[in-house]
Amino acid sequence: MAEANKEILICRCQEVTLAMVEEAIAEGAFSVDGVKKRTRAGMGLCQGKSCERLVAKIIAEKTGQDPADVLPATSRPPVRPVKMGTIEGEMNA
Amino acid sequence: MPKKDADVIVIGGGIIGTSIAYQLSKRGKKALVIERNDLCSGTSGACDAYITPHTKKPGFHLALCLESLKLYANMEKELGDDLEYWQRGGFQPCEDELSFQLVSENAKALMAGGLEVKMMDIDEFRRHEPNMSPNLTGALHCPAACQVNPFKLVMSYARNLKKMGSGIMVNTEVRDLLWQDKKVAGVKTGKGDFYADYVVNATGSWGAQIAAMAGLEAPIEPRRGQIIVTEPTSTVINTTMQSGMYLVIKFHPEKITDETMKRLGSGFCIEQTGDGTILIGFTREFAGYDKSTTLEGIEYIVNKACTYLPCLRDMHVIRTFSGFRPYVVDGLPLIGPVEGIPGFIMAAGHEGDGVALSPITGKLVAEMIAGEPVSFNIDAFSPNRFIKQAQQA
Amino acid sequence: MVKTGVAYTGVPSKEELAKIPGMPSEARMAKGPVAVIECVQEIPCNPCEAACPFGAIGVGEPITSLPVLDEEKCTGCGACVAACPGLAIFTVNMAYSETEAAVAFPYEYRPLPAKNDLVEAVDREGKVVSRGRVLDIKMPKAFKQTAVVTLAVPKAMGFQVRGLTPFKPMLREGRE
Amino acid sequence: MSLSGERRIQEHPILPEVARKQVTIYYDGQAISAYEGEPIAAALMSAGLRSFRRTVKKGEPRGIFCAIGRCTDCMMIVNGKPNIRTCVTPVEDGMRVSRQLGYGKAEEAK
Amino acid sequence: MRKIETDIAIIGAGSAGLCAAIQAAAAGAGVVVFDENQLPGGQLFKQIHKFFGSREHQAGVRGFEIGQQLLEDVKKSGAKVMLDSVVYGLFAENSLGVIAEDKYHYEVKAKKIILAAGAKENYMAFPGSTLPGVMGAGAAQTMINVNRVLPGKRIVMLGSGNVGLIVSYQLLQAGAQVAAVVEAAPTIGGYGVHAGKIRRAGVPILTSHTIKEVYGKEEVEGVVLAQLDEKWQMIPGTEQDIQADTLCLAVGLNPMTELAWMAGCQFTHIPALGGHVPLHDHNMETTKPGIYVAGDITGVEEASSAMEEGKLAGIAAAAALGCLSQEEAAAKKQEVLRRLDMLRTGLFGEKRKAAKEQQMADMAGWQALTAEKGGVK
Repeated sequence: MAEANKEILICRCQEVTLAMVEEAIAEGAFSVDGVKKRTRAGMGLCQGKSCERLVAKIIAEKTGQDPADVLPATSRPPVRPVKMGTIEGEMNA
Repeated sequence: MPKKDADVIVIGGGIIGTSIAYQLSKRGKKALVIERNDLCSGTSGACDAYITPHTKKPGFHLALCLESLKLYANMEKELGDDLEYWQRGGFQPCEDELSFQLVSENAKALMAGGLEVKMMDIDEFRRHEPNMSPNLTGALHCPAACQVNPFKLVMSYARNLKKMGSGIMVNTEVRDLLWQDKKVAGVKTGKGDFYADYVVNATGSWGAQIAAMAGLEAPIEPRRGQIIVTEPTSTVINTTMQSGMYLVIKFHPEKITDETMKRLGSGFCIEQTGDGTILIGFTREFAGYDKSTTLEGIEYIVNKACTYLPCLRDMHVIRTFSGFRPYVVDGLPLIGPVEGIPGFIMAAGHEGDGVALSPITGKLVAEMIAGEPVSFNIDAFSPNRFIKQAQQA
Repeated sequence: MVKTGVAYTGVPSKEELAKIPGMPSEARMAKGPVAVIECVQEIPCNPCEAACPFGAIGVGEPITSLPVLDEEKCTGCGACVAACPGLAIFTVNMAYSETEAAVAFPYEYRPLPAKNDLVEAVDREGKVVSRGRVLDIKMPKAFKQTAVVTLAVPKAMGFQVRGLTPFKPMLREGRE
Repeated sequence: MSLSGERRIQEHPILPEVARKQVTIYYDGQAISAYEGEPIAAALMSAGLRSFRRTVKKGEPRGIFCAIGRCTDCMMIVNGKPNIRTCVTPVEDGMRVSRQLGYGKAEEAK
Repeated sequence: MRKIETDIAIIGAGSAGLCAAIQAAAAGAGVVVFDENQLPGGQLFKQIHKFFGSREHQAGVRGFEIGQQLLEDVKKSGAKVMLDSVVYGLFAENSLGVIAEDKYHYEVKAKKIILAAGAKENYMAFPGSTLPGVMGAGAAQTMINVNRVLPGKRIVMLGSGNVGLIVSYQLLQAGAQVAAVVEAAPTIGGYGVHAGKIRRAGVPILTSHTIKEVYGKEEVEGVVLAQLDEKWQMIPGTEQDIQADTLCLAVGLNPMTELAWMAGCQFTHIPALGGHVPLHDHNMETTKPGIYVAGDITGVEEASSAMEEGKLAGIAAAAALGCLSQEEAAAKKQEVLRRLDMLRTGLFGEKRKAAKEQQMADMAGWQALTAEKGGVK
């Protein structure tokens, strides 16, 4: 969209706006991980499950990369928030 | 000689490489940072944020860290950015009598080395950090310890060095070094050849590969550190902490009975970031360049964390990650020129001290290259110490 | 330019309806109840074929073929109306009475109307086009919660009416 | 004061009735009638409550977004514990639920 | 930490996962299915409309009834289903980290793993997109069909694919008003028959329109729409304000591939399937030997094809363990593939078929490449 509102929230968890994502790309970010490091988009409780694809799309548009080359952020456990007491609880059981 | 692209090429866009390039730029040198991936995407992008002088070896290692601390104190002002730099002090909590005793002995050596530290019993410690478990034995307190956000620092170095006319190329892999008259004169990359008077190897955990291109056998190995991240929360701890067990692991490994601890080389360390998430670590393992996290590692770290900070039991792990620490066998980085390889300068192998030593490493390497008097004697860090050993062997 | 047709509006256009093999001839409609299969897109689906006890609907292979109505075999029984997952089959009886046509359609809202209720009859776009009188509501177990409602509507509306306004209070005969 | 389940679907054309045990939960002290085992978020929504928390930075309201535990927008303080995803946490009788401001309070995390 | 050892671990007890479990267990393999939800069945229990397809695909049966049948079948098959069990990580050597009932921590060692985690909804950002009352269409569907609670009284639906159309219809059935279905494309995305149902109920479908803004103080109070021109740009002056308390987003789904990435599977990018999808062969096996995929994780389709893919993966994994002879497995797979082919025909199916063929071709390309390099490590 031509005159996209720059204040719309791309990352709902970390409250990262379109303007912040675009600024990160302007500063040299060319990957989802790169935008993540610069803006914290995708670092919240949901770990990018809502915003990752939007971020990838913006990167592809702004940098001219093929969307196929804009990979999701590195996937690491846990895929859901996991209570520490539960992981710990039975270690010695 | 082909056209010079910069005065100095710095390979590696991490916390060491960008610091060097920034310090060079300040001295009127044109630097070109060449990074294989993105800025802050290797060790600097997968680490913690502590700057803890009390974990350094008393002696010149500690002295170097204290020099770096001085530079940090003014860094936000100098760079003009918020770096989440806080001097909140640090603790070294102890879980048993043995570590308390070792930490107490070390405290004396640290004080002798010019660092103000204090041993606290568990009650006094818990007055500072009320969420810590009452079952601990006490802690060392170091008021000078601080923390900084490594991403923010690297990005800020990058902005500043670009402002001063230096350059950065990301997504550019160095495939070989270029030579002129038996002197290193540039780099061959996937995006073409680039020439400069000096080439600095600031590639951290990958430092041995670049050194090999220069014919130097650098004993730098990637050592994996796994870290877990919790959900953002309000303040749980006020300082950064590394357990005294690290000292036991380092100096009395024979006294460790826990096989998992031995295998993972893991103590306990923790910090809360500006965003409210808590980073807890970490393991120290040799796993090649395998960056995955392991079930054993995660479980071990969580277990330790809950033992030290019982309130964490109700909190959630939202992510785990691991990074490589550039391990060097004698625990000291390789900084400086290399005998017989003119034009080539090493600045790698900081293991877990990269964040702490970033400003001073940048300053010293820049001084060397700019021909200024080097403000701190770093002979002990010279890469040549390994060349001599190799020759003797 | 107004674009018509199911892809643009969700409502099949006259032209689309004229082309499909599920549409009975006007002559057949005039004779009595018959199925009107308003299935205009090739989607993988054939329960209508299996539902017809008279073998009047053919889909065959591939199952994305449009259902073909054999209007002579069709008795207008309405078994296919409840069976169509797309709710796209109706029965129309243009010979219901001198002045009225009877239209049956699937209905999956509650409450259900009752026999003889007067309701708002709607066309394919949900527009109220006439008053309708409820002739019948069928919902045997085999219909799996899909009711088939039959309305008497003015004859001219037999080809327009395809439903009734859900949730509108129904008028009971005599209390109008 | 108690809140009513005005948004409960009473008569459904397709879905069969299910027998569920009625329990009571408390939203900021107000009693809400709920069904045992249903997600907390559903019980709140049945009473017309949809604004579950306020964000850390901008203080904006948030509520149900994905309803399957992915997005974490619906976090609330449940029985004193913050950051509980209410869309996937089942109701238990007597549960205390409150709106989460920012991170929720650490004291309550103990 | 508790330990479980099994022949086959299946992640996801939805349509694909349950079908995989039934096939593999019937062949004699030891099977454990994990699902993070309190109830099994995945999306099937949210789908209250009658399914398309043929009798072999259980056409005419409502989704939740198919789900009930699957649950009975899985019980009979001997496969174990562990609910409220989050597989939070896939580690080296086919080891899984599982948290069950928020209480127990398991390490699961499986000879074969079938990933059937499904898909998640896409998000879209616009002013007001985070207000309470803006939610995924799937979220609304969960609320009405599983929890029996109306998420709002007057709803605008964004997106006219099958999800948007079906959920609109189900919202009507649950007693809500649907003010409009809004579609950015010039044509309706989903089946005409689904569109027809809601049109007859008086719901307008506005193609070439989008959401300009959602407004409200604490919750959604209204939605501003605008018309789009041929270049997908909003046309000034075409704004219309619609009073509504809820906006549902039905703007597509994307495969839940986290565990496949974690496993180190190779991916390809196929927009028609929802983006990056793991490569797999005709046995549904990925580039990581012993790790299979089935259902929406391999590319977003619908429940009927997910069930067939699940069966395929279950048969193949059981055969790889020696529970089925090659001939038996081949015959069973051929049957499944025939039914899958039937679903991937026609106006809508052809596109999915082409996308799936692309995925297979990319897999073949990868296999050729690794063979050249001396095979898989």
